[in-house]
Parts: sequence; C-alpha cells; structure tokens
Amino acid sequence: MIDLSVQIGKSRFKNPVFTASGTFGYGLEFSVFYDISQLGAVTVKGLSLEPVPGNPGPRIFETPSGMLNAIGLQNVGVREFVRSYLPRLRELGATVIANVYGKTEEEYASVAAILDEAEGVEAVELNISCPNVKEGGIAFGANPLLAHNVVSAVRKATEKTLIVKLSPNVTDITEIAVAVEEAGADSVSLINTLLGMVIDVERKRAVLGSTTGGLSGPAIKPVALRMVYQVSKKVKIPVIGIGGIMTYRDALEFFLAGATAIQVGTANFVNPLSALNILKDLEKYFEDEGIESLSQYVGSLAEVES
Amino acid sequence: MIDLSVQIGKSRFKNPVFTASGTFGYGLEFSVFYDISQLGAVTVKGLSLEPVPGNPGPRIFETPSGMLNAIGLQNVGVREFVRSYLPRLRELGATVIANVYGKTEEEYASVAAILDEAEGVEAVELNISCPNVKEGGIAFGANPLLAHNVVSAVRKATEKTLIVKLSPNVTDITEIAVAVEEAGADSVSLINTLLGMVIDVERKRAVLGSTTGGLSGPAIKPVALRMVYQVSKKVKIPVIGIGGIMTYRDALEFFLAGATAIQVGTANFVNPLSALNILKDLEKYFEDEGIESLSQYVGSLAEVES
Amino acid sequence: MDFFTGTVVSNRVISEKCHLMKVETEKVLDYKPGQFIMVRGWKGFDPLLPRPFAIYNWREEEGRPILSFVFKVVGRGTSILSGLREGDRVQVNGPLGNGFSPPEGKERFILAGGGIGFSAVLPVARSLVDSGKDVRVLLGARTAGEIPRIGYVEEADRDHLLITTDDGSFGEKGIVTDFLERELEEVGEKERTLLFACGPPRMLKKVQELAERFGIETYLSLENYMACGFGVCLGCVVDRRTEEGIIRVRVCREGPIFRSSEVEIYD
Amino acid sequence: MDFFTGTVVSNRVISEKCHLMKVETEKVLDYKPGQFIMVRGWKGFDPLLPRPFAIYNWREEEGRPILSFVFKVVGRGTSILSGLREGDRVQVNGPLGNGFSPPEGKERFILAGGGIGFSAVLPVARSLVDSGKDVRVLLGARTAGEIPRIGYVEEADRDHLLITTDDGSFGEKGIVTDFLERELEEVGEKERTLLFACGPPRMLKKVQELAERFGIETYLSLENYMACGFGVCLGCVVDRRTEEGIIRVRVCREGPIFRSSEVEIYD
Ligand SMILES: Cc1cc2nc3c(=O)[nH]c(=O)nc-3n(C[C@H](O)[C@H](O)[C@H](O)COP(=O)(O)OP(=O)(O)OC[C@H]3O[C@@H](n4cnc5c(N)ncnc54)[C@H](O)[C@@H]3O)c2cc1C
Ligand SMILES: Cc1cc2nc3c(=O)[nH]c(=O)nc-3n(C[C@H](O)[C@H](O)[C@H](O)COP(=O)(O)OP(=O)(O)OC[C@H]3O[C@@H](n4cnc5c(N)ncnc54)[C@H](O)[C@@H]3O)c2cc1C
Ligand SMILES: Cc1cc2nc3c(=O)[nH]c(=O)nc-3n(C[C@H](O)[C@H](O)[C@H](O)COP(=O)(O)O)c2cc1C
Ligand SMILES: Cc1cc2nc3c(=O)[nH]c(=O)nc-3n(C[C@H](O)[C@H](O)[C@H](O)COP(=O)(O)O)c2cc1C
Ligand code: FES
Ligand code: FES
Repeated sequence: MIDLSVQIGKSRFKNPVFTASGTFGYGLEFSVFYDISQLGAVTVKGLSLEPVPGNPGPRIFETPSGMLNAIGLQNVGVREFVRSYLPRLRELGATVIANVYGKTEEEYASVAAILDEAEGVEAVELNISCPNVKEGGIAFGANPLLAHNVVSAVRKATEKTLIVKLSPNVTDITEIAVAVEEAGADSVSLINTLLGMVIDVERKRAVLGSTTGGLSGPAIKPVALRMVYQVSKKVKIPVIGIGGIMTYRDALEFFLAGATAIQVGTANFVNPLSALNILKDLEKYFEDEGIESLSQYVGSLAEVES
Repeated sequence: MIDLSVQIGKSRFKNPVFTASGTFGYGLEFSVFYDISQLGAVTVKGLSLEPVPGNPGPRIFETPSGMLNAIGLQNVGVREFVRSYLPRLRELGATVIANVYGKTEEEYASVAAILDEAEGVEAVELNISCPNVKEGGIAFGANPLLAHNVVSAVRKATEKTLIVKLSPNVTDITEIAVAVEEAGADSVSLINTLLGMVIDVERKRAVLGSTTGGLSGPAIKPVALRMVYQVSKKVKIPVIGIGGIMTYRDALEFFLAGATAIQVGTANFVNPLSALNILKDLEKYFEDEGIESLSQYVGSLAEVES
Repeated sequence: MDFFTGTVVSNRVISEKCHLMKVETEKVLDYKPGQFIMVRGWKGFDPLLPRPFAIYNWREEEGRPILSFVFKVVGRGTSILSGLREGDRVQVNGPLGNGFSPPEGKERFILAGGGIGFSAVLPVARSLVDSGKDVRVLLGARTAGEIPRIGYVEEADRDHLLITTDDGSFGEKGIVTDFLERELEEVGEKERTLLFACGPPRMLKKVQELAERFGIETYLSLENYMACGFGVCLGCVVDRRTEEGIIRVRVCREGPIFRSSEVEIYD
Repeated sequence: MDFFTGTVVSNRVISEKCHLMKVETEKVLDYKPGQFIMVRGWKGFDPLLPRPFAIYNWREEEGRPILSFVFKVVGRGTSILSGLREGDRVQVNGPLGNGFSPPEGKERFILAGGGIGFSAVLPVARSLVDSGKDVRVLLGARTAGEIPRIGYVEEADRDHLLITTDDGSFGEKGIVTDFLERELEEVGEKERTLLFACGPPRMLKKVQELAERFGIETYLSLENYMACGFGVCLGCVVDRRTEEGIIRVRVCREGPIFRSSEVEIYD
C-alpha cells in the first residue's frame, strides 16, 4: 500500500487527512464512531489562555451548501485542555494539533509556550483570523506585518511544528502566506471561514447573535481551492488545504492544487465518518490508480498553456 | 399599491429589481419569457471599446449551490451594442444599465463617453474587477487609489448616473466603496463574483480554460449580504445589492441590510422568470405586510445590542 | 449512538402538516424517551445539515427493527422528508442527547406538549405508563387539523389524555397552559409530582412560570438550531444557571432536557 | 420556447444506465428534431443548474400532451432524475437550440449515434422517415446492456437500422464509425446524401474526418456544459470557422447542430 505519511515541520504525520479546528470538539466525541488514531491528526477547538464562554446564540445557521458560525471561540482554556482533555486524547492514540488564538501577540505566545511543554501535542496551529485588540481590532491575518509579528512571537515560544492558519478575507492571501513563512512558520493552513451574514426577515435582525459569522462548507470550496493553488506557488513550506472538503475527490483537488495535507471541517457534521471515509477512499484511489507517491501527486496539476 | 420606485443618481427606476450584468445577455432573449420593461432595469453584458472574443472553453462549471464562470468578458463592443442592440432594447421599453469595463482608465472613459451620447442608456455601471494592465494587472477594484482614479476619469466622461460595481476579493470593501464615492460615483453595486477554482481530477488540470473563474449563485449570498451591510453603513450613496439572490426573501434580506435596489444574476439561469417573480413577490409581500415605503424599509435592520 | 443508513418503510400523514416516518434499521438501539436523532434524506449539499427529531419509537415491528419519528413540515429539509417514500434511504445519527430519566420518588407525572411538542412528550408518557406511573398528558394544538392521528393519542383514555385546541374545534377550547394551570392547582403532593413539557418557546416560558409559582419540579425539552447534534460544533448552547454561575451548555449533549429552573428560554 | 413545470408520468429504465422520462405538459409545443430542453427536478440549490437533454418526443399520448426525453445517469443531476416517480414535478425550459432542418436536395440520410447520442439521432431519423426520405441509422454501443429498449429501436427493420457493439454482445461487432466508413464507401450520389451524427467527442472527430474524406455534407450535434441553455450566459461557446474568420458561437443557440466542416471538436 502507498505510504501516505507526510512531513510538516518537525512532524511526520501518518497520513494527510486531518480534521479542522472547531469541527471536531476535543476529539473525544468522535471516538464513539471510529478509532481517531487512524487519522493523520485531529485539530482541536481553538484554545486561548483563559476559558472563553463564547458568543450568545444563535450561533449557527445553514446557508446554501454551507453554514455560518459565530461560536465566538468558546473553549475551556489551554490549561484545562492540557489537564483534562489531552490525556484522554493520548489514551486514544490521537495525533493532536492544538489550534491557538489570542487577542494580543503576547497571549498567542503564552498559549504556545504552555503547549510547548505539553506532551502529546504534535503541532501548534495559529488561528490568525482573530482581531488584534491592540491594533484597533484589525485581524492579525489581514495584514502582513501583524501576521509576521505574531508568528515571530510564537516562533520564539515553541519548538513544536508551527502551522499558521490563514484568513481568506484578504485581497492577496499569498502576501500573508509569504510573511508568515518568513517569520518562521513551518506550514500554512488555509482557509479559515469567509465572513458572511444572514438576516431573519421576520424579525428584521441578523440571525446570528454576533451579526456576522464565518461561512464554511462546500459553498466555499472553489474559493479555498483557488487560494491553496495560489499560495502553493508562492511558499516553500507545506500547505494544508481546508474548505468544503466533503469527499476524497475534493481532497484530490486540493492535493493537485499543491496541498500536502488537508483538513476536514463542516463535513464532520454532515456525516461523522467523513474524515475516516476520505482517508479510506484516498487509499483505495491511490492504489487503484497505481499512484505510488503522495508527494509526487501533490501539486501535479497540469498548467494551462496561455 | 406601494410605490417601489427608487432614486439612484439622476435616475428614477420604477422598481428596485434589476438584472445583473452577464446573466441577462443583451436582454433580448428574455423577452420571449416576459415583458422586460416591467423590471426596474436590465443590466447588459459588460461592454468594452472593441469587441472581445472572450476566453476559450470550458467557461462555466457548477459548484455546490453556485457556479464558476470565466467568460472572459466576451462582448460585441460598445459601438455594435449601441448600433444593433440598444434600439431593440428601447423598442421593448427596457430601462437599460450599460455595464462597462476596460484595461486602462482611458478605455473605461472612452466607453463611458460613447454611452453618454447613446439614447436609451439610463445608467452606466463600471465593472472595476478587471486587471489594470498599466499597473501590472492588479484589479482596479482591489486598490482604493486605482479605483478612485478610474472612477474620476469616467465621471468626467459621462453625465449619466454612474454606478460602480465592487469586487469582493478584497480585505476591506468599505475602503474601496468610500474611495469611489469620493471620486463621484452615484452608487455602488456589490458584489461581483468571488475568485474561485475547480480541478478536473481525471485530467489533472483546472476545469476552466482560464484556470480560475468567478463564483456566483446562492453559495456566495452570505458574503454578499455581509458586504452590503458593511458598505451601507459607510457610504451615503445608494447601494445596489447583488449575489445569490434567488427569491424575494433573499431580496428582502438585502433591503434590510441597506440595499436600495438589487440585481438578480445566476438565478436567471435556474429559472428565466426569476427576476419577474422576485418583483411580483416583493409587491405582494409589501402589500400583505402593509409596508408603505420602500425607502423606510431599506436599512431597517435592528441592530443587536452588544 | 450510531451513524447509519436506514430504509424508509412508510411516511404517513398524521395531521395537517405532520408525518410519521418509519425507517427500517439494522438493529434496535437502546434509547431513552426524550432522546433524538439527526436525519438526512437527500442528495447534494443543499440543504447541508441533518435535522434533529425526537425518537418516537424504536422497536421490533413485525420482526423488523423500526425507528419512527414524527416531523412537521416547516422548511426545506422537512419538505424534502415529506416527499420520501418506501424504499428511499435516509442517514440517521442517534440516539442523541440526555433523554428523560424520572428522578426518584416521583409518582405523578404531568406532561404538557404544545404543537409538534407532542413528539417528545408521547414517548416519555409511554415509558412512564409502562413503568406503572400515574400519568396525565395535556396536548395543545391550534386547531383540530393539527391533532396527530397516531396510535398513542387515538388509543389513550380520556382521563389520561386531555387535548385542547385554541379554537375549540377539537377537545377542550383554550390554551394548553391554561388547562395545565388548573391541573397544577389540584396537585396534592407536590414533592411526588413532576412536570415535563415540550413545545414552542412561548409555551415553555409560561410553563417555567407555572413551575415556579406552584413549586413543582419541572423538566423542559428544549430545541435549538443544531449543526452536529453530538456535541462537537458548540452551535446549540444555552445558558444554564449553576452554582458556579452561568455556563453555556449544549442542548444536544447536556440536553435537550433541562431542569426548568436552570435554563433561560428565549423567544 | 416556454418555461413551465410538468408532471412526471413515467420514468422507465431502457438500458443499463438510461431512462426514458415522460412528462405531462400543458400543451404540445412545436419543436424540431435535434432541439433540446433544460430540465430541473429537485429542491434546493445543489445541484444548481438545469440539465440539457434532447427532446425525444413531444406529442399527444392517450389524449395528454407528453414530452419525453432520454437520459443517461452520469452524475448528480441525472442520478436525482433517475429517482423521480409518477407525480413528481420537473421544471422544463424549451424547445431550445436550432434543431435539424434537412437542406434542399438531399434524399439519402445516414445517421450515426454513439452511446447516448441516439437520443438526438432517433428523433431526426423519425422525422425524416415520416417525410419519406431514405434513412439509414447506425447506433453504436459498448455492449448489449447499453442498447436502449425503446420503441424506435425495437420496431425498426434491420435494413434501416444497424446496431453495433464494441464487444459484439449485440448486433454487429465493432466500432460504429468503422461501419459508417463502409457505408460511406458505398454512397453513390454524394450531393444528395447527408450525414448526421451525435455522440462522444472522439466519435465526432472521427466522423469529421470521414466527412471530409468522402466529401459528404455532414452535420454534428454538439454538447457542451451549459448554464442557461437559451443564449444569455455565453458559457457554451465553440469556435466556428466563418468567412470572416473564427467566431465564438453558442452551442445552445446557434447550435447544437453545426456543419461538421465549421466546428472544431475538442476531446
Ligand atoms: C432536539 C430536537 C428535537 C426535535 N424534535 C422534533 C420532532 O420530533 N418533530 C419535529 O417536527 N421537529 C422537531 N424538532 C425541530 C426540527 O428539527 C426542525 O423543525 C427542523 O430541523 C426544520 O428543518 P427544515 O429544513 O424543514 O427547516 P428550515 O428550512 O431549516 O427552517 C425553517 C424554520 O425552522 C427553524 N429551524 C430550523 N432548524 C431548527 C432546529 N434545529 N431547531 C429549531 N428550529 C429550527 C428555522 O429557524 C426556520 O425558522 C426538533 C428540534 C430539536 C433541536
Ligand atoms: C444540447 C445537449 C443535449 C443533450 N442531450 C442529452 C440526452 O438526450 N441524453 C443524455 O443523457 N444526455 C444529454 N446531454 C448530456 C447531459 O446534459 C449531461 O450528461 C448531464 O447534464 C449531466 O448531468 P449530471 O448532473 O448527471 O452530471 P454532473 O454531475 O454535472 O457531471 C457529470 C459529468 O458529466 C459532464 N457534464 C455535465 N454536464 C454536461 C453537459 N451539459 N454537457 C456535457 N457534459 C456534461 C461533467 O463534466 C462531468 O464529467 C446533452 C447535453 C447537451 C449540451
Ligand atoms: C462551528 C465551527 C467552528 C470553528 N472553530 C474554529 C476554531 O476554533 N479555530 C479555527 O482556526 N477555525 C475554526 N473553524 C474553521 C474551520 O476549522 C475551517 O477552517 C472552516 O470551517 C473551513 O473548512 P470546512 O469548509 O471544511 O468547514 C470553525 C468552523 C466551524 C464550522
Ligand atoms: C456567466 C456570468 C457572466 C458575468 N459577466 C459579468 C460582466 O460582464 N460584468 C460584470 O460586471 N459582472 C458579470 N458577472 C457578475 C454578475 O453580474 C454578478 O455580480 C454575480 O454573478 C453575483 O450575482 P449572482 O450570484 O446573483 O449571480 C457575471 C456573472 C456570471 C455568472
Ligand atoms: S449541535 Fe453541535 S454541539 Fe450541539
Ligand atoms: S448555455 Fe448559456 S449561452 Fe449557451
């Protein structure tokens, strides 16, 4: 069988099928459905320095082939995660990517520092789509300089494989990708959700408690794929593709566009077995097609002559 | 019955339901299905100074709840439009918005100048999502300064109502909206398509002849609505909402978010009667709900206390 | 909890807008009354998410493991479900949620359902009756056409079941919570009595008020918009009052059944 | 050209992957053979766009106006269509496209269909036969299971119709274009003969070559990905050679039937 393992930073993942942060809880709920140690990695819900209650409801709403969420990054806090959840994930044999966010550079660095010492955390993924409170709320991921600085700060705080998760709500995502690569990121993952909104016509108000929210699911796949394609051409570090991946065919598109690994998000809600099915179907596809090396397949898109 | 007419720049449109450029041909094909003079306006396919053959195929592809297109702005050229198509549109009694694009500021201005003299063109809509060949291909609509300059140039070339159509592929669309408002636009319309991509796994190549294309349809509605909401709060000129409007409920969401009028695009392909149905359903809704003034309804979204 | 594909056996109209769908499953899974399932029965990604429905029943019927649930046609997903026919396939995830376990020491149970709320109330009622409890069920509907033509309702004796309609076109005329109020006024042993309700937010708010006024231990089955249904998206949270202050809990996991005194109902 | 909703009357399996769907319409609309319709038969926006299918027939059947078309299940839209049953509703736009009008002076018609291409070939054949022309039809399939069990094919006499399968499991063994080649070799009066073909791109490329080699006027029915089907999106264009050079024309409007010598077929 084809060796599907992939190298990202210091980490060797057994295969390129990961789950996306915020769509897999702390991983535990899924172990009822299947053995989550089979996945390349599970990315847990975004962790902050202190516990966060998140936004008031409504927090989610379905849209055509997608959904909006405004969870508000509710989480138990990094310390509680390390204390109560990580041991159980380790027992389950899961390869863990800890997703991290903060309101300031320092906060990001502090969370990363705590995780740096935690056994069983394979990699740290920085969610830089969050507003920088010191810079008037502009998102870290919306500005190359802010992005560069937060990644530099975190880079100093952790030896672990550092993945930086990019926001798609920008004019030129490759510019941000290059900035975080220069700041020492081992990998970029993209895309986070597109900023969207839905209105309740009856009540004449935004459906979501926080007015706007993040759009995910199959609806955004074409945008995600385009960005992965663009970024893969600009950076040398491995790219992790995210956005509307529902089937192994979607995953193949991302590999062809240049992604070394992929993350399955919203699909987990539609079918809890999605990530596992994608992995199995990929294995079968590569075998049937006689593809012997994932790394040769990655980025093997034929360029259109023009 | 409620007076649905809306004022945009110098123009009074009989109602706020327009069609979107590129999805209504030159309007003639639709007259088989219904009397297009009933619509607030029909926006014709983007016009350039010279005829353009457009991209090689494949030019379109369906995506979940959306579609990608890479027509490449094929059009008969502004002169042929004025000569052959405009008279027929006038015979049909249609209120015409001429969508315009160019590769340079001068080209935009020249097209607008020709249209300025054309009888039967109610308004000019500038598509600024196109690359500026003099500025290394960066889209006019991706940079406030480029956007400002092209609008200023066109403003000098035409007395007609000037609508500027914004690209959503930017970090902060309100910044562009403000820039074009300052440059003399009478109105902004948004959104144009999101840049996306789809890959043919069998052939290992991009499906579209031009690799990437524009995503439209219900999939993008949440993003469009969010942008209309944001822009409406920032500019004083009327905003025209576009993006995934399939039903009158969708239109209502855009009105609540602050749109003075809306454009129906991809829906025309799904059901050729869409624009007319939306208009009729709106009329009925406003009547049933006893809403007496569209302008009071526009932007009447309750703000969430937070 | 299991995720599987089942085959529609029947999809019967049981009231103006409600259907009872029976799905053949591989086996009968243990469930508690008040637990629910997430159901998806269409191709394509629009609608995208599965929809939550209370488990009405899950048992052997004529030698086949049959899962049944009741749904009201309110939107896109339920409208598609209403068109499914024998042989069509549906994806199911469940049983989900905490379900209802009668606390110790309760002998008398008053259950109130408003509108489609009967779908959670009846399974609870049935299990209590089966375990020999004293049960009283009040079901409210707007009008006669909304009364479900479904086994439990058609067979129950009138002492046990009270049906109300707002317009009096069937059963007693009036709002179900008004009848509930009268019922509560007559309750003798409050400590041994338990109130359980499911229905629209406005009804639940009223039930909360009655519960407090009469000092009767009360449980509510809540609904909330759900993406996953099994606790991973954090989309369905409600505020719960605890000793450590207010915490956000998941309706799909810590609920859908909560002590009335602990939760805030939003209209 | 009209846009309307029709009711499925039947949806019969006519070969391994093909269905013949009959839809009751309000009235019979005039159409030319080779014209097509855009069909949408599902709720929600995924799939989004209607799908193009050749009109197989549109006539009174037992006093009802019945539109029929043949489709092969290849993807998401056709898979949903395959599940539709009597009473389901479908949206139809049509007739669309130029359709086929035999040019003056032609008496002998050779029609070749590959795979699902028979869906455009048979209506053309039928109308030519009806107007008393000399018609020869060649239909190619990969294997016996792909041969449509459909009126025209089952009733036609063997002189008139030749069926080929790649594996020889039905009719003549071989590729349909090889038989076409032999047929063309025997054509006496080339000026009075016309060749019409519909099928996969590779077949059409071969037909183009034969047409040129034998100097026989040939028309091809093309397919292309379509969004609107009635000329407004400019999505379906192909390059057409004209006296003024190459121009981009719409398959849905200027086509789907083109002179073989004018168009470029892409694989
Ligand atoms: C735990 C639980 C158990 C339920 N049990 C039943 C049951 O047994 N029978 C039954 O008919 N219904 C039940 N519901 C409600 C049911 O899930 C919704 O009516 C259904 O999801 C609507 O789907 P739709 O696609 O038809 O509506 P949509 O088109 O998605 O929406 C139509 C309307 O319904 C609202 N809505 C949509 N989803 C939900 C939701 N999950 N919860 C509340 N409101 C929603 C929307 O805001 C909108 O106003 C239950 C809900 C929950 C959370
Ligand atoms: C004028 C015209 C007439 C046609 N007549 C018939 C007919 O009579 N019977 C019949 O079975 N088919 C016919 N087709 C082809 C038919 O439209 C497609 O097979 C169908 O749209 C596929 O839909 P789907 O959702 O099942 O496939 P999808 O899931 O959308 O795609 C499956 C595969 O089919 C290809 N495809 C999708 N749409 C088209 C299209 N419009 N044209 C070509 N390839 C496509 C895709 O690239 C993909 O590889 C015709 C096409 C045209 C343009
Ligand atoms: C309910 C929900 C919660 C999410 N929470 C987080 C989060 O905490 N941190 C993060 O980086 N991304 C978060 N995301 C974004 C996803 O990880 C992913 O980037 C996005 O959903 C696009 O992928 P998808 O289309 O496969 O879902 C969340 C997404 C959803 C739907
Ligand atoms: C096939 C196609 C062609 C288009 N051509 C143009 C164009 O020429 N000029 C322009 O400004 N916008 C063009 N657009 C964008 C639409 O006018 C509209 O902004 C976009 O599709 C979003 O709206 P919708 O989701 O309702 O389609 C085109 C869109 C489509 C789908
Ligand atoms: S619905 Fe996802 S956590 Fe409850
Ligand atoms: S399909 Fe739209 S122009 Fe042909």
